[in-house]
Amino acid sequence: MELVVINIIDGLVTGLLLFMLSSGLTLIFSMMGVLNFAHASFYMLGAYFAYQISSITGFWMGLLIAPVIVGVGGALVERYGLRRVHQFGHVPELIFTFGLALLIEELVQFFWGKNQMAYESPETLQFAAFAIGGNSVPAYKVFMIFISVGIFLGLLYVLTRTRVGMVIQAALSYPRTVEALGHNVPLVFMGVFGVGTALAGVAGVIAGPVLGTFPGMAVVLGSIVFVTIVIGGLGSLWGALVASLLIGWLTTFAASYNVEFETILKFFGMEKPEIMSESALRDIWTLTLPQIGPILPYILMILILVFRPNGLFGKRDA
Amino acid sequence: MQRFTKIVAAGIVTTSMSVMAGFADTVRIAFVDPLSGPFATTGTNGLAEYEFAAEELVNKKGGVLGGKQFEIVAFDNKMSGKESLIQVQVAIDQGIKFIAQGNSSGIAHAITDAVNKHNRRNPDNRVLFLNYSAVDPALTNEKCNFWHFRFDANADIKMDALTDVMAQNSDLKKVYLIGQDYSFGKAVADAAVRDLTAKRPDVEIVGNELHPIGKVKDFTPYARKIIASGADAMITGNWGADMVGLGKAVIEAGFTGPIYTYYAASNGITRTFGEAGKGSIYLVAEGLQNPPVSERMSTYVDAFNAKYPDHDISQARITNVVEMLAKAIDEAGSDTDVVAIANALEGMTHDSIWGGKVFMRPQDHQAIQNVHVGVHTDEDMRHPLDNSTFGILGTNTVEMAGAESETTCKMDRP
Amino acid sequence: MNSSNSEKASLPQRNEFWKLVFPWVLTALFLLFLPVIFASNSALTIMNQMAITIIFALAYNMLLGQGGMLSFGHAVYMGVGGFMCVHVMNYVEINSAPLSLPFLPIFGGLFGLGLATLVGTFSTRSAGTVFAMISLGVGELIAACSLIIVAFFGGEEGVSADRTYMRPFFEIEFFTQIEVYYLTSVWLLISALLMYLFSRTPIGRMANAVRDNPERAEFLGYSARWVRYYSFCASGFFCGIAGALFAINFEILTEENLNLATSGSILLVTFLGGVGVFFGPIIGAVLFTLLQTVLGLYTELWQLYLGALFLATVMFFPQGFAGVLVSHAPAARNGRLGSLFIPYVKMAAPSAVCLWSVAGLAELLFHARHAALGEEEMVYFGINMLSTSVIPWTVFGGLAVISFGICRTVAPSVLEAWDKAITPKGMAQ
Amino acid sequence: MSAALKLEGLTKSFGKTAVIMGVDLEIAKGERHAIIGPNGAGKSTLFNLITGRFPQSSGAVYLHGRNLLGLAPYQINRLGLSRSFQITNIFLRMSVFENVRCALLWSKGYKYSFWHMVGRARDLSEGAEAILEDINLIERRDAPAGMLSYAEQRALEIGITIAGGADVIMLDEPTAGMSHSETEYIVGLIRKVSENKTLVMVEHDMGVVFGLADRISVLVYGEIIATGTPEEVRANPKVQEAYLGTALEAEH
Repeated sequence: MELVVINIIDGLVTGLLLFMLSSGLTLIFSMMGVLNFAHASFYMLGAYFAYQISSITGFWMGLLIAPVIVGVGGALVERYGLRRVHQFGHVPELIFTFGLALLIEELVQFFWGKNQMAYESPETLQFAAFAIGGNSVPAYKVFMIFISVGIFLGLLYVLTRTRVGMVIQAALSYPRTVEALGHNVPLVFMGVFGVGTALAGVAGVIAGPVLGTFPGMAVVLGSIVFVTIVIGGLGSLWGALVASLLIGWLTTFAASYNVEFETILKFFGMEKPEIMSESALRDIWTLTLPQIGPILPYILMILILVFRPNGLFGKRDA
Repeated sequence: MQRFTKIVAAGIVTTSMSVMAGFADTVRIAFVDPLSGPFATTGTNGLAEYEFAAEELVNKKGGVLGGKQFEIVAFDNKMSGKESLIQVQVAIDQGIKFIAQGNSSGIAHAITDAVNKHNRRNPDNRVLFLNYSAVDPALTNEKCNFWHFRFDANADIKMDALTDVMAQNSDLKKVYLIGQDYSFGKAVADAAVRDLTAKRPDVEIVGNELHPIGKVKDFTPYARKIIASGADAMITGNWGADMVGLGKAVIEAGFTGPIYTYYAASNGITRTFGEAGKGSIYLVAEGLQNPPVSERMSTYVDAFNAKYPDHDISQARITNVVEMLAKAIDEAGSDTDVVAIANALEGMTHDSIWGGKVFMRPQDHQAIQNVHVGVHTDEDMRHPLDNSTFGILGTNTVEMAGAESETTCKMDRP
Repeated sequence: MNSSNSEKASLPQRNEFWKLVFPWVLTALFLLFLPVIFASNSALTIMNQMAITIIFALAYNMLLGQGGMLSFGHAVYMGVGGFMCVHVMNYVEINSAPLSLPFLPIFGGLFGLGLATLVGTFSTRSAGTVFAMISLGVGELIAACSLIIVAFFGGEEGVSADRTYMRPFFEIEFFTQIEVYYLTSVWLLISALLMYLFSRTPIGRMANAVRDNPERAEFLGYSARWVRYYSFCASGFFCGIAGALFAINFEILTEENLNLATSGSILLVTFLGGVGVFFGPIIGAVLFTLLQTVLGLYTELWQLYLGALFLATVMFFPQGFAGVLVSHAPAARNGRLGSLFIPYVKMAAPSAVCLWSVAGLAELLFHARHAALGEEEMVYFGINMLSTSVIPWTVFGGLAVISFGICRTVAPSVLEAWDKAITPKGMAQ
Repeated sequence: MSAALKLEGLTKSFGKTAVIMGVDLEIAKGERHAIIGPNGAGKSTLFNLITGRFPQSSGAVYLHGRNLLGLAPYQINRLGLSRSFQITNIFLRMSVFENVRCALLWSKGYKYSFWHMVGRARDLSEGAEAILEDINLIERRDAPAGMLSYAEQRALEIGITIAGGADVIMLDEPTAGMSHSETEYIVGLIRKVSENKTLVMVEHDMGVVFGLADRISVLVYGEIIATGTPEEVRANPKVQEAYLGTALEAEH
């Protein structure tokens, strides 16, 4: 029972972190129709910038400044890269972001090398907030939850209570109409791209100390962010939230319970082979849930796409 | 036709394939390891160690065969089996006779297989495979061959040494095993179960699991499980980001017992663990630098760190590879007759710079040497790692570990 | 009915026929004599690698270029075909079954086809993002399975076999690289020809139609889904052949043959070469393999350069290298190709200097940051320099700025020459 | 005489909005039938229902007596019904010739063949040439369809529609957005290609409608308020009131 509670908390942290990435990605997609493959790379940049800044001025300045730099960088990429490629169609656009992801990874290695960076959570938060059954929850994780929820509320406020938010909201469902209404769509695009990447940057800043700041951090998270927004439904903010939490809990729980496939197979009345080493299915028999945990989201995504191509909450066809 | 071929080839062949082919006055060793991509850290580190060892231990002492210098030629295998085979082919084409590789047992399997096939198909152009780091026991057991030499202690030997040390800890009640889901991770887990049940039947193995390699973003759920299991020690063969992630998550979740590892040092790992890992991370390896065994060793390490401040001597056995190869070449009196060199290497006993002796066991080409267990700390640190104040301090030593270990190797000799 | 038609039409079509056959004969001769120039084993290995990449890229382009389907997990079809072939080789070795090596690619193709027929049933329902995401998911899934299902995929170390234990083929046992080279070349030629012909069949034409406008195709009697499905299966077949050739060449397959990095790089290769033209992927494959294996020998930064090259291609030449070549066709028709030569040289010289010096700056910076302490010396294009000294920095920086300036001043005249060249003669003012 | 196309109580709603509210219509073989009505009357929706682009909410469509319920557009096409689109819908990146040839493939029995070479099939080349001849685009044979002028694209659209040899042809506003001379060209074309075929068209241009159609249906707010010969429709007071009066006024 204690393990369940602690897993719920851990899954929440993972899910919210994922949401910070997927919310930006889904905003960008709804506005511009671009699946931004480089999104996780901006997350990585956030972590590295924050590391660099924090090594001079401490963690908190990094938290403030790094996302801004990332956001400005993102806006510039939109202005001078993506907008140019946009005229060639969607596939080149997608491929552009794909190439950008590669380039950013290489640039990060160019400047910071290939080692993991010693990016640490702030001293003031390096204590255990509370413990459940011997398992302690670091204060930093509690802080992560607060930050993510705060950002979510802020985003919600901007989207539903401000004029800019209304325009973006409208563009989620009717991108063409918004353009026809005479809004400066290129500027909105640039802004949304900037804000979206800045959100990814924030995620990087606060996740860097926990999940590690290393050149592979974007790749590790990259495709799972896509999976999240596809499951949630492209262009749906609520979908992104639900899917993020779902995946957060799914992977957390899958990793922490050693359910063996042997029990499942036996439940279905299958006989365990006498000599394991000669059975072609030996690997299935010895499989455990944590082993397949990381691929569960992909299985979920394929199932959803086959049976409900619009995702859980999506209105628009992917 | 043949002649025409050669004439044209000489004229037109692009630089890449011919430019480096002409140095006959050096003994060249192809270093085939990742120099780019996510695993490049270990690769570049190993390259620095090779270059330094060749320079300091051979070239400055007059080389081999009365003056031939050692030259390390780097090939980037991008941590890819396919690229490794291509680079090995390029190296062989350039007339290189010695292939050194270490990162990833998977690639070592590919190379040992390829070298074996190459030597069988091209008896007049054979090469040797100097495996300095890949520790899957299979390489010196069922997959062994005459051309492969392993200079690191294999996973079984290391586990044997590690469990010898663990067995002395009477507080030990419950142990958790966790590793990466591939041949090496499985080898570690199997060895741990085997050795622990033999040496300490009273110790309960409360968990034995494998996680996907390089795919786990967050190790917290694993850490929760480990703590919930009530384990008071854990063993892992994880390396790279998987090591850092697991270690940090476990310590952060409140685990206080010892964490026994194979690769939790250098390449940023030591610096990342820092204060948090002090006294709880243990490491099993050959050639620890603390406490120093000799002035010669300390001088060597200091000189290396002065030259390569971003690198550490994380794979001490590289000096043994270089020195033993030099000896074998001198003994064989040739730097091209690899059968003679291999015969010289077989059964060779060598005084390692890291103290103790290294014996190349003829039955399976497995180096037998002292294996140490050390702890991550900043106390008594003569040679810290990662430009931090932390490093590994030896606590126990198993002399000539695994000398009696069994092997299933049936070696075909030329 | 078709054969009688073509017989009747044979006379006027004879010219057409030779126009079609000539390039292939030329290619065959080229492949036949290539080892005369590049005779070393490593050159042969690299050329084999190229041939495999070409087949894979062409097969990939059957989807991307001709069918409009963007796949992020296409490596699995090649990989699974290859894995099966390794198992076939081992089976032949153990049971001494009557099969010789040159026929192995047929098996690879069939296994690739088999997997594609399975996956295609649910992935080809729609193109666009749904297809892309399903391909990503299936790719991840199979790649992950390769580490879990050790019995088939061999885990991280993969599975290996020995090609020389197959039945000898006219006494050839494929001990040497050159034999393997010719085997690979023959299959390259066969596969490329078949894929080219495929693009000329009704289904191949309709793949184009569905790519451009799936809805219209539906109102012409064709189910867009089935058209996609058949293209997908055909692509899987040729990927399987590439996988089999990989198995023959390297005698080992690992997880790396299935993972996303491989899938991603084939996308780069194909796009770099140009998706719009049949031979585009060939250029991409040759270029990419050279960059990867040769550039990798010279600089640690090869991936950085590759990434930059790729991004520049997408931004400035979205049609890829082949697209650039093809865009010269109007100029050639106008007989003005020659008039472009001088402007191109004028442009190429400063651009080359500019790239050279920018790369020099990158190498300097990289050396200064990451080289061993005290090791200040570095070599760039045979020039020794100190990365700590100011001189190389100023020289490279200065050259970069100056050459960039020249590029900018020359650019308008090049554009003008271009416009003139592609305008038909009669219409020139 | 059996009807070529028959609609029975056809309805369609998007959410709560009913767009087509029970349409019954019979179109005889060989008839040229026009559907007219004010903007937003549901003419295009009706077209999309008949051709299977949208599923109907209730009712039925019969093609030569066969119920089309649940059939996909390509299946309906194979039964002999072909349509054009209001917004030009051709293969822009392919050549004009290719466009027409693709439209011929199914009807010439090539199906999903991967063993025929289209370049060597004379029935395809000749068939395509003949259609290009018909639609006056033989000169532009090798031009990419995207480079054609608007009128040429509309002509190509009609060419693609008729190429398959369907006996029921549905044209959605074939002359929309055309100049007077262009309209004449298209009307002539339609007259030529629809000989011995059943033609159903939606059209705004009353000149075209009254010049071409044998019978006319007037669709207003999702219901057919009148069907008959041009004269009958012209004389129908309901039509006068609801639609024609204003439209005719606007025309003159």
